[in-house]
Amino acid sequence: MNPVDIQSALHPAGPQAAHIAWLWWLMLSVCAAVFVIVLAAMGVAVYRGRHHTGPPADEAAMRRAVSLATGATVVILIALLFASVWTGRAIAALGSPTPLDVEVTAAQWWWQVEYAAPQPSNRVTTANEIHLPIGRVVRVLLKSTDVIHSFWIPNLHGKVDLIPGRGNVIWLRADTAGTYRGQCAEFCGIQHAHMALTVIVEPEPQFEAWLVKERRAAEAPQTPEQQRGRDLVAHGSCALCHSVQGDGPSAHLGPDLTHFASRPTIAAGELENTPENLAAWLADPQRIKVGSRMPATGLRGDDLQAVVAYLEQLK
Amino acid sequence: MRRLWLVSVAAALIAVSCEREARRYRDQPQAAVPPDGVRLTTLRPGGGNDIAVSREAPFSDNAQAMAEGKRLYSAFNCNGCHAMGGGSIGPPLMDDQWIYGDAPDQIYSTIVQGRPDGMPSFGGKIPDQQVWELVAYVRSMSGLAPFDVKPGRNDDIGARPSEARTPATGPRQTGHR
Amino acid sequence: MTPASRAIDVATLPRYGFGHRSLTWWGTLGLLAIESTAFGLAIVAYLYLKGRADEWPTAALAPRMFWANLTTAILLVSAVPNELAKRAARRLDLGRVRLWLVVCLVLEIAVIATRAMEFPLLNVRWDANAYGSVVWTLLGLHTTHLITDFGDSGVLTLLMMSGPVNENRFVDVAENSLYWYFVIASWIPIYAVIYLVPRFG
Amino acid sequence: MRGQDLAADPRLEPAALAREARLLAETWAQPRGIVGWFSNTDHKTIGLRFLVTSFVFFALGGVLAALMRIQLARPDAHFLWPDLYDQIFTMHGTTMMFLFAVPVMLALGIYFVPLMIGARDIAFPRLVAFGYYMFVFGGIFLYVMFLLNTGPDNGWFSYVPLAGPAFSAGKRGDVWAQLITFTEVSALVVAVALIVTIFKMRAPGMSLNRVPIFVWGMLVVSFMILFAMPAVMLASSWLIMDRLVGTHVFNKAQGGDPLLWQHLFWFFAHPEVYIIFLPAQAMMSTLISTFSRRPVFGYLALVLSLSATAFIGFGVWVHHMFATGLPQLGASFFTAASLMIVVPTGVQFFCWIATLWSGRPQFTVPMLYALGFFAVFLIGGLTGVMLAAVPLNQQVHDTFFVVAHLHYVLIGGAVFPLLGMVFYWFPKLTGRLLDNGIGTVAFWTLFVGFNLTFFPQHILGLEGMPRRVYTYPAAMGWGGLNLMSSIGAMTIGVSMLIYLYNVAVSLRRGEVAAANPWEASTLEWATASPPPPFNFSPMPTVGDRDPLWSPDPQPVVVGLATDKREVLVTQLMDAVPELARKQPHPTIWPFLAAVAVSVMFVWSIFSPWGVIYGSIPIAITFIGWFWPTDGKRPQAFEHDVASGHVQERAV
Repeated sequence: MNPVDIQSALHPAGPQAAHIAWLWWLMLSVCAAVFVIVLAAMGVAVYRGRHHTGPPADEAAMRRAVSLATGATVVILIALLFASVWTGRAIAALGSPTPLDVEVTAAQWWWQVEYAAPQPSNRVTTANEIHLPIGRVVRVLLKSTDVIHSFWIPNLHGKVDLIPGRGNVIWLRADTAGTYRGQCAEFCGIQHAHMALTVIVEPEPQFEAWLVKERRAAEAPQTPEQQRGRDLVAHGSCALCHSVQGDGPSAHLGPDLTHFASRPTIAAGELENTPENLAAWLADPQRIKVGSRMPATGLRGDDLQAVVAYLEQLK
Repeated sequence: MRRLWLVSVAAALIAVSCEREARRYRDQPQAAVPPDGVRLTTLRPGGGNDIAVSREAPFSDNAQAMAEGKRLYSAFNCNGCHAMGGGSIGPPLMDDQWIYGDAPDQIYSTIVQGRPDGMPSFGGKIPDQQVWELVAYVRSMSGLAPFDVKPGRNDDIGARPSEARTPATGPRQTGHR
Repeated sequence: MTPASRAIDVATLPRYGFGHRSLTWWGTLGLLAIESTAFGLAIVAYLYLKGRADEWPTAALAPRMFWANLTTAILLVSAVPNELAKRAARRLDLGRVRLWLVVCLVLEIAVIATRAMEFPLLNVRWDANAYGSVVWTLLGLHTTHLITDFGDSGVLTLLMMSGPVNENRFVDVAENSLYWYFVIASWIPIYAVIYLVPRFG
Repeated sequence: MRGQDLAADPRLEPAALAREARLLAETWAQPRGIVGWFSNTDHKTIGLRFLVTSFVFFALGGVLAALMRIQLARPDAHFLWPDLYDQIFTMHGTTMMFLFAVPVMLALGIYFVPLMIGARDIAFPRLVAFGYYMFVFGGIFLYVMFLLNTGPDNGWFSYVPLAGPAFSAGKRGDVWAQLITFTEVSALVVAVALIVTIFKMRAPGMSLNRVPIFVWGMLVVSFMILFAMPAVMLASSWLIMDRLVGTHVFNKAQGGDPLLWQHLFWFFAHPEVYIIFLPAQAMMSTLISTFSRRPVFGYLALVLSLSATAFIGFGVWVHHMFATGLPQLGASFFTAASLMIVVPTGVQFFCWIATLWSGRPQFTVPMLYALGFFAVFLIGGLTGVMLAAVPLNQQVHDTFFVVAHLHYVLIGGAVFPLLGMVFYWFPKLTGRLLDNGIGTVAFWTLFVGFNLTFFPQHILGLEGMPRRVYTYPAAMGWGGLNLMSSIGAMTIGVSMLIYLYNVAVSLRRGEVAAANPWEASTLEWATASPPPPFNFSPMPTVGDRDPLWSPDPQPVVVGLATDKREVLVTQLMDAVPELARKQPHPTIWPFLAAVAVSVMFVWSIFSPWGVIYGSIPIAITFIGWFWPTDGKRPQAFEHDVASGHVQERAV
């Protein structure tokens, strides 16, 4: 898909975005028509005024014309109102007794995504990526731990705010497989520009497979270097904020790292997830994403390499 | 003469408020203590400031860092022992009693090296910048920070008036009680 | 516009006037419109927060009413000398104006005193929770009006004693009384919100 | 309106009139010197200062915008770092809304309303001067703090909790909140002065149905200010209290609510848009009528439209909050209300077209701006219709689509007519005409640059670019349109420089203007350009809506004192003379009072005690302000009352 279109309201990948796009094209055509007509009227009026000779215009006739135009305006507005309300209903109509429940929690400046499950052990927690099965209705619970953010995946639906102290809900359905991009749409502080969310829409089987993989504990380190990395993560400064299911640390201030390596991006969409980028990020996060909550770890040389090696095998 | 006076006032104003408002995300004081040095210190009787001696605190007048320190104070569960500063298992931090000194570097060492009877050593755990942010915040709890820099109330169940509204305490004795 | 051929002579018009004839009267109305809006919005905010709260008053006893009732009583009584001062002013009766202004001042001092006693009886601190904050705001807003009008009347009284005096001073007295009426009137809904809503609302 | 004959009244002899003018010039003269400069209370002087000052802030806001456009011209740019970018976009919005758009409209009101209604002065000149100084001090305060790296950085809307104590360290949030208080105090006092002036000081015969449309616009807007601005003052005071003394109004954990802020803010901020836009609409009616050489078509309809817009404007604030997850039904109501606003606006468009149709349109520079308004504002209005629809709003809300929309509305809807009106009134303000050629060039550069800047932003918004981002990844493919937009922004800058050059040149070498260079119809053109300190001598009276176009001569007013500053007070409805009032003389107290209030405001963001101690100098200055200098000793006065001659008459 053309990069421009992975975050576009005009390239719907789900029913709601499609309804809204339809409303957009309707309104655009109506408004364009109105624009042309009014400007034409103005042009004609000026021309007529400048070149007209003979008796002055008939005020009564003009009064009739103005009332007529006003009437037309009202009619058009009522039509558009109905179109808008109808679209609203169509969007709200999407629902399901057995939706897939996803809980999205926004924090400055990243997204935590949790997939609900009957037994707690099966809950899946990831960050800055959201996987959606094609054609399945999803109910997304929206929460915020600090300030107001806004959850927006243009290709799927409009935006809904995540407001501290108030839970919001948004219903989604993705119909076209592909990778899309969501982004925080409410100004939320210094790194508002770098708070993106990768949306992966895939067929049900792939999605289920992904869930199963995500439920597993973290991959055990293989090489001695990865071993060392594991120890550094488990006993170094990482452990104060991050968690790695299994034998790793379990703090929840920052993103869960259990399956870090399988994620497309680092730092909420700012960097592609490659070993080089990861090394750069760990070495000096504040150079890459100034103001982010990730502090300078002080990791250098071999330590840095070891941590990168460990994290990059957490498939 | 009068112009000179004006200029100096302006300069002072600029200095003060610029420092208060600066967003120092990239200050990275070099790690104060080697990791192994840390583990030793917990075994030693308290008081030793010999490792991180006489370094000025990077954030003592910086509102942003102090607020960040406040966030970390509860994020790292300092209030588990020190409560909201009132103290429970650990000593209170709001009062003007400082067992191991109230100088920034002394508090820094206390956090990094740990102290006998329960204060763990966070050296190598908490990155240096965050330690200094904690230092700045801890000092603000007992009024050891400029009134216009101290953090305001949290967006949570505020257990007590915010640091900004606790008056500066009088001359405080440092060292052993 | 062609050169003027006729004239309207205004030399014989009066040089001052009360009520809707006076510019400052209209100015005062504008001020009252602004302040009524502020009071109204503060009350709406109070009810909005109340609507969202599970417990109201939140974590506090309803305010005790003794001093508030006294305040209300004195405010209502003060309407009498206020009205008399206004009428005396319209008659340009300097003696009476002085008398009733002084009476008003005394009552205003009394109200400010009882108001001071009210705050502790709110049973909540402004920094306890949103309920405390909004209640203190409402009472504080009205108290500000008490104090400003007290200063206003005080200066006016002084002027009537020392001079310089002319007709417009009496217009000022009349408009000051209008403002005090607003202080009284605005107190009724605020009293109801602060003291009655937590009990019966 | 009856009056006695010229013959019967020697005061209308040319010689007598000349003498009267001479005496009035002495009586109404303003004090000189530095102290005199700060004591000046002439509504024309204050209005002019207001105008110039707000244009200075317009320039500053423009520079900030240019900086942002440089940063956004390329993806992943590092021209500004985010902390500074946030301060800049906040400063830009705050400056344009609070230090330019509203003050500039009020400035023109202060200067021209008394002239257009044939009054000698504004109702409360000292109050207006006070309002001006509050506005200046507020602006200076904001920019000094910005230079001290304490510029607000939470957006011009300062949403909590981001702007609250927990997430906005330091004093930046307080600076924003207190600037609001400064500017609102200023706007409120000016609004009161304008309302009273329009109600009670109109020339004899100017009944409400003869009031010029622009004056109607200022009246409606002043009322909107009265009822809209208290909301934001309350909200910003609560924000400061939350930050400084630990109240919990917006703290969700203690029963407060972040959305309460949004309700209070938008209850003010949506009407704010109309406070800026309605005077511009009134300007349109004035320009189109003047340059179509006929009375504006549908006077009553236009006045009713202005008022209707004002009323509905208070019922649509929630359409800024559609994304906060409101119940469907409530949202639909606000959609309907927002669409309803289109009707009165449409009516005005149709009346203007009718005026052009039946008039003799002339392509003067002001007329160009008026016609430009048609094209540009129409787009803004139509995208406004789109934004009123909840589903579409949820897609484009807080994207560059909205940035485009609001600039089409505010620049197209307000700045275009404003620049036209300044061009139109320049001779009255300065006594010299602006240059037509340069003016035409300036207009077309602005027209092209403006559309080049903001049209692409519609597309950017639909392609998913959010607002208030300091940069964007190259991979998103937004670079091209952003670059185009930045180039356009520079073009706008150039057009502004050309306009400024025109002003600079014309001030010195411009064609000297007669009293009524455009042959316009309203009273401000009945007096000299620039007007004398007493505005009119003799005072005019009015027989219909376009007095200067009316064939039959109107009587004039005689009998106002020439030895003191007397103005005529007339009845509210049909402007029958009621009494003559002595206006207060110039004084420095309003300036001192503004200083005292400013000290208190600034002090109180650092310590609540600032409110207490800061009030003392305020009280002193206000007593000094209102302490009368005219009158007798009480005994003497009582003696007069006893002996029955109390009413001092004009000599």
